[in-house]
Amino acid sequence: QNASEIKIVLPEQPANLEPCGTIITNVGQILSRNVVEPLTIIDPKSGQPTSGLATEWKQTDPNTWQLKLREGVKFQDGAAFNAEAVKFSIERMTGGKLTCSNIAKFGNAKLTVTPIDDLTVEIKSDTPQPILPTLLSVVMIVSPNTPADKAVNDPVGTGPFKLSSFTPQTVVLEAFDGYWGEKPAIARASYVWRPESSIRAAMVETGEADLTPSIAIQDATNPETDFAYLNSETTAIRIDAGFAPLDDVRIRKALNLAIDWNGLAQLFGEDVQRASQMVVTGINGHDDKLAPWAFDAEKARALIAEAKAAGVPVDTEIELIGRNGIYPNGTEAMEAMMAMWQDVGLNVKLTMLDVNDWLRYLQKPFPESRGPNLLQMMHDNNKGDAAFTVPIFYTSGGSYSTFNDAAFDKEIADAMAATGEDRTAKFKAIFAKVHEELAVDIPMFHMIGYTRVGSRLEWKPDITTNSEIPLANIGLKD
Amino acid sequence: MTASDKPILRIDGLTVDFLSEGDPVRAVDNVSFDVCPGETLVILGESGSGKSVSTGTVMGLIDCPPGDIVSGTLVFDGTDLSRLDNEGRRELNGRRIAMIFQDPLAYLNPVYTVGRQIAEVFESHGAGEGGAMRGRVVRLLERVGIPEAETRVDYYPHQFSGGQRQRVMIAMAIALEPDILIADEPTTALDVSVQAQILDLLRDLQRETGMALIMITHDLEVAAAMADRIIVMNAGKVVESGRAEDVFTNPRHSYTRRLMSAVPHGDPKKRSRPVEQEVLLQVAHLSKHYKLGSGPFAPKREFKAVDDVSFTLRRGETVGIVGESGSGKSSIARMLLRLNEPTSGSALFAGEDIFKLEGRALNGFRRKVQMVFQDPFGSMNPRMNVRSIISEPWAIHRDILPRQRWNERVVELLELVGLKPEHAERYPHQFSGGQRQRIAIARALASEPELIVCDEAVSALDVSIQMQVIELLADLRQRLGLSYIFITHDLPIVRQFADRILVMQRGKIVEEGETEALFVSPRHEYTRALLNAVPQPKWLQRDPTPLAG
Amino acid sequence: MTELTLPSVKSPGALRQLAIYLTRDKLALCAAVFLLVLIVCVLVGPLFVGELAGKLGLRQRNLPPFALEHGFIYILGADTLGRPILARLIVGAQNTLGIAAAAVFCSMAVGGTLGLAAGYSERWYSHVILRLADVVMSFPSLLLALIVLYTLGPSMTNLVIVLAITRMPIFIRTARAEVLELRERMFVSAARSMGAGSGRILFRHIAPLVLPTLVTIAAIDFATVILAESSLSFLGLGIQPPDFTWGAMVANGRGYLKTAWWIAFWPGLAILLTTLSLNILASWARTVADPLQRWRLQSLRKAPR
Amino acid sequence: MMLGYIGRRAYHSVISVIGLLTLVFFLTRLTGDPSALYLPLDSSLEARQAFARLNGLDQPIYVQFFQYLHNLLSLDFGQSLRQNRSAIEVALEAFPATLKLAVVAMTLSIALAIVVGALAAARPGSLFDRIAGLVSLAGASTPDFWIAIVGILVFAVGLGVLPTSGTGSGLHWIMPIFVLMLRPFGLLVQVVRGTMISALASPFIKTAHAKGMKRRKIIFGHALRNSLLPVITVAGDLATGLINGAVVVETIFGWPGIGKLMIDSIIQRDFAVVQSTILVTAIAIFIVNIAIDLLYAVLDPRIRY
Ligand SMILES: Nc1ncnc2c1ncn2[C@@H]1O[C@H](COP(=O)(O)OP(=O)(O)OP(=O)(O)O)[C@@H](O)[C@H]1O
Ligand SMILES: Nc1ncnc2c1ncn2[C@@H]1O[C@H](COP(=O)(O)OP(=O)(O)OP(=O)(O)O)[C@@H](O)[C@H]1O
Ligand SMILES: [Mg+2]
Ligand SMILES: [Mg+2]
Repeated sequence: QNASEIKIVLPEQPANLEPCGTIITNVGQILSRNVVEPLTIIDPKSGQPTSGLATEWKQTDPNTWQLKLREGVKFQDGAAFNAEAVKFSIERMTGGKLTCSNIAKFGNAKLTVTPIDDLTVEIKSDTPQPILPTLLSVVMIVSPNTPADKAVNDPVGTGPFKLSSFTPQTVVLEAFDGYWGEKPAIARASYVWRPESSIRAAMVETGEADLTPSIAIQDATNPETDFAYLNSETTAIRIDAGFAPLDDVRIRKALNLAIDWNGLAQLFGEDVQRASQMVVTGINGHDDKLAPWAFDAEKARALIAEAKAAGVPVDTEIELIGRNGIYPNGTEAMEAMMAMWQDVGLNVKLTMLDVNDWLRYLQKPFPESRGPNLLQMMHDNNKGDAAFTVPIFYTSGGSYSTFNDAAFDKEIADAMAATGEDRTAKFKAIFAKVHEELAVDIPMFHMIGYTRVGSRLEWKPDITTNSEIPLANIGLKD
Repeated sequence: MTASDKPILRIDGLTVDFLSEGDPVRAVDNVSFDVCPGETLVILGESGSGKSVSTGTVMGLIDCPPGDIVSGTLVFDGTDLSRLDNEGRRELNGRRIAMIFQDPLAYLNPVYTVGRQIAEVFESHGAGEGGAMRGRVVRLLERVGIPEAETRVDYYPHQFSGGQRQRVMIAMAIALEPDILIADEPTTALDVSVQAQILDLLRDLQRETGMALIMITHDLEVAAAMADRIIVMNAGKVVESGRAEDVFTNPRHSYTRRLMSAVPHGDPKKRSRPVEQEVLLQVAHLSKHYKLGSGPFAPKREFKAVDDVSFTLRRGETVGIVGESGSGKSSIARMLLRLNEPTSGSALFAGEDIFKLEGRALNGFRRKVQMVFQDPFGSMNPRMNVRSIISEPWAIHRDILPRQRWNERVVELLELVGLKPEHAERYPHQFSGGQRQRIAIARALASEPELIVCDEAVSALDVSIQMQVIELLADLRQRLGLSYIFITHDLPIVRQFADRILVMQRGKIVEEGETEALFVSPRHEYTRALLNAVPQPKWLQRDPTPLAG
Repeated sequence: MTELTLPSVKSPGALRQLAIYLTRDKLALCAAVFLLVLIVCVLVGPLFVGELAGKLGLRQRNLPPFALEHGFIYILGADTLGRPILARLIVGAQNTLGIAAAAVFCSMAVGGTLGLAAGYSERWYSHVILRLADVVMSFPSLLLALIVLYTLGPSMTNLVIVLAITRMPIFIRTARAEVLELRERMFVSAARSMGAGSGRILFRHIAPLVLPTLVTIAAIDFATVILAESSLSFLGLGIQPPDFTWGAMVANGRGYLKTAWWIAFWPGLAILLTTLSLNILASWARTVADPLQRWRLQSLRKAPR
Repeated sequence: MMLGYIGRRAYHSVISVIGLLTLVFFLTRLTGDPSALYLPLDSSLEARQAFARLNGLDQPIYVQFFQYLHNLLSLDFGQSLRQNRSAIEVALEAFPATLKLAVVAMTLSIALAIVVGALAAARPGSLFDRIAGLVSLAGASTPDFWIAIVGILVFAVGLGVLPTSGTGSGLHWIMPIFVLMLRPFGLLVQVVRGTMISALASPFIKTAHAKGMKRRKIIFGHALRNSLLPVITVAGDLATGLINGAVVVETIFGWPGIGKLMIDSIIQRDFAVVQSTILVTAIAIFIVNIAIDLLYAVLDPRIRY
């Protein structure tokens, strides 16, 4: 094996290599910033957008942004990178002729792209977009020669690597000579996939592979090669506040108090962080000072007793809906939590569902037949702003929301329109209110991912690793 | 022929038990005999007296356990057979000692062509390989009188008639011209003329190669025709032995005397006058064509096994069917029982066409007609003991006998056919050939039918038991008006038992007539050949001229 | 076994006779004893350890086996939530054996019967049965499970139905193959000529000869079904936490084979021993049922020499 | 006659496959709307509706079905939602990997099982018999993923003699084949042993001994041939099981086969791919079954169709 060739084992086969689907983990990890590049790149530490293919940007009015594009960039097929190419890529994404996952980040915003000159574009939207530069980090720029009405498996972008082959066994990327930036240390990378974490770990251990993201905690046994990283995922239980007894805030608080959080944390490894809100540190709007609920079974019992005294039907069966395979040890966690809730006297019953069945409970419209229920879920916001979290969870119309409060909706709309410090403060206030007053969910943990990196490589995972593994950042030892 | 005096096989004090949870069954009790090269030793004896078991031990074919050779020495040409290892035994079997089994269908592998099974004898002893053997196999089949041997080598055992299978067995046994041939009732399924041909063949072989022959038979005429010496067995013991002529002319032991006097001689009193004129069965233009093909992809051709046969049977009457082996007798029987569909023709039973019966009517008919199969072993479920086998008709037709009487009746039937009550708990494989045949007869009688089709029903029985069974059948006919279709090769028996006789050859009825008339003045040439083919005692034979046929 | 294969079953000493045969085959005896113990565990075990099996012990997660400081019940170690594996094995036996036995029995009984019919008859339904078997064979069991889950909802009965249906073709086809040959045997003709109906011929004459093969397959299928069940519960059909089966325990432990092998090992061993015992008993029963082989289990008394 | 039979079977099979496809088409639609699965969790209801419209999922189901049938006529089996290409292409691309594995694993396990089973049957109760029984049963009732992972940990990580997974050299075949063989081997050994014991007690075996045939030839020529019917039937069933996907092996060892594809497509509700994979495997399975039925007639001349 050539020294500058590396092999990466992913947990899953990418179903396709459509650059418009890079927010899907296994597509993004291969394509993002390797084959195709976005206009902006989120800085993992600050959560702020930094220059990508766009070098500068300014907001000309609440609905309009102007971007300056990088000079001297060429697509891997020789086409020139310019304002027209940006227009093409964005229109391809928003055109609705192909299924594009990345567009979801934009909600229902309608974008109009106008080239000003060769390297300047203007992006207008129908609603104010205070964080458009952040959003643009999911816009992957593809060659204008890409079919506009068809999803592709042979993406052509501006990145340091170009796709060499894609078979059911492997994806191979090769360095692109005409890359605008620094020449990466790695010349060739092949990706294979094995779902079993222990096998992936073994492959790096035996030297068959050089890197594998997301191995299970029990396989991360070698401190030399195994790196933990906060992976931007937050686990939680959603409380369906529309049904008694869950419509009573005392019961919702009791649910939070009844869990032996330290004990539960053992399932996810010593590095997990107890969560008090649905976004991780570094995301605009995260409130460091918000203290998570602590374990206090006595208090939980007292709250339940109080609610019972007030006529709340606390004995009603509450369905805890879990999803198989949602995250490692997810089922065990549900079993444990169920046991703990039963311990304080709540009648919780666990049902584990397959993804599609579970989705019916996650997203509106919810099934008619549901009763009081708790839903296991996981939220991943690595896009730097609480705007990707708050509306869908807490507005009346939010697609995950079981909560209905017009006043609160207004508060959220305010925060969404705000910018700068004001925006941060408003989101913090919202998280605080959700946590202390409303208690409509049970945030569990900010999860930790483990990556095993072979001894040849110079690389450390960070919060973005779940969505991209830029090969250009990987160095080779000696 | 020159019989040397030094025995090639000597058996001394052989005792064989069959073990089970209870007391062991002694099948062979201190039996000793020997046979010299070129000599023919005939073993006569009661059915179940241990003939097959004692000869089986010579080949090492008794499973031990549950068989148990308690004592005895078997010396073949100087080697002690009981000391031989597998390889030594293998060397002898088939090449120097060969055996013709009593029950040819069960003893042929159903999934290989007969040609291949015969060729294996050669292959096993390095006498030749596969394809080259074909010619030799065909010649062997021709020698034992299989017609169209060239094509028939490629057929499977189930495509042969009973007698043909027996001849295949014989061909297999004589393939390597063994030093000693053990023939366990080799001619029971053969008509007299083929039988004569086979006996000649065996004699020729003896003359040419000095083969010693141990022959087990119930047919006293055959015994007389072949034997140099005779031993008589009864209940596991040798009760008499001596030169053939002496034993025949001057039997000493009471069993032997009984045997000799039981020879049927067309005693007409066993024959019935049909009490009624009512026609029970009317067969018209019955034909059966078998589709033949050696492999699944080979082209098919037709073979006319039964060709336009018509006859009638009146209530209380017995029709005997005799004829060439392979002439379609069993095929007729099977069609009459609706086991094979006829190619064409009709058969009216009590006015109704058998071939059109369905459902209930068919069941009713089957209750009234029973069959004793030519191959009794195969016709019994190996997982059922004799009690279940015999009581099965009552389980099927609930009105025949109330359940509480079943056990009693089973014992009764067993005794009627000369078996013991304790046999009821045994399974078919634990019996001798003749005993199985009697179980089959008992089963046929159990359902109290109106017509019994007996396909070689008494061929494996020794003469005394044969008489007992025939008398039983005759008695039933007399008392209950039973009718019989009696297929046999044993001419004295049909002469004694049948009212009318059909003679078959190549699928056709060539002659039909009242028994006595037919025996006295046969018209068809084939019938005459049959009647003349009765073998002569050996001690009267001047020179063995080929028999007419 | 039917009345015909073991004719003595009706007589009072029949059970004793079977017991005697059992003592003659030491391995079969061990197997029977093991299964008996298992059945006792299933019946009374949950009364004693039912509580413990569900009791969380997050601080003794993945406790290794043979450490006694937490009490005897932890002798086999603890699982990922620190629950004693021994207690869980005992409690899990009930669901495991219940589901597997029901599914295997149903598929054998129904599949066997359909196979007998398909092999014996040449009527249209024989073809229909066979083509249905082909269709079931080609139909992914996972898909079937999902469909049942979505249309009928999860339940034990549905789980058994899904498992039974997916395992059925092997019984149909095997039974049929045997019948194809057996029906050409003479004793079948003989029975027919006596007026025996198809039912009697099939169940009294042919079935006893087909059954041993089916039982052999069923005994091994037991393990297959236990493991298949665990993969179906992943879809949400069938046993759901906090209920569990051995198969689910094995599946839970698969991620820990390197670090905590005992989590998957003990339930795996339990499945193995159960299947092994069933097979040994099946082969013993085969010997008992076959008159030609039964002597192997009899004490043969030789005559004095 | 034989050709006629094949023709009839082919005709019936085509009808069955069409029935199967219809069944699959409608039943898969009962397992829920796929749109939610294809879009990010936080996408809007409108986005999901747009997705449904784009992929024709908003049409009434019978319209979709007629569209499907219509497309079938022009050999268009639909587009994979997940993979952006023709579904049949996806299925056909995955099939050879599975087929190769299945053929090698089945051939080896049949051959090995016949030898081991026959030798065990030759001396029932002997040491060899007992050991062969235990080993084969242990293999058949151990969870395959357990064996696979432990095998990797031992041979690849511990000893370093085999690659962990993947395809390529001959060494890559060893572990997958071994894991795949366990169950077929175990089951077949038991079936061979059982039927051989009965066959060896047949009278024609005595004839073979009387002919002086070699023991080996008697066992493998005469007894085996007479007990092959159930053996090839069970082998056929196991083979179809493998054709339907050696899921565990494909997943763990990274063989891009049809089993994994099928499971993924089912879970992802990629209907066109589900239908296409089922079509491909069903054709293979029907062919296997026809071949086996023909083999019956070749093996046993008494069986005629
Ligand atoms: N496997 C067995 N188990 C128990 N008893 C058996 C077994 N085989 C044979 N016998 C008994 O041994 C005795 C001798 O049988 P054998 O077959 O030698 O008789 P035979 O003289 O050949 O009779 P036949 O003329 O009827 O063929 C018979 O009483 C039979 O019932
Ligand atoms: N299944 C079959 N397939 C082909 N040919 C057959 C089949 N059964 C019988 N035959 C042939 O049909 C002819 C008649 O057979 P059948 O059994 O009726 O003769 P048989 O008169 O009973 O002879 P035997 O006295 O030898 O028993 C024989 O030549 C035989 O080879
Ligand atoms: Mg005999
Ligand atoms: Mg005949």
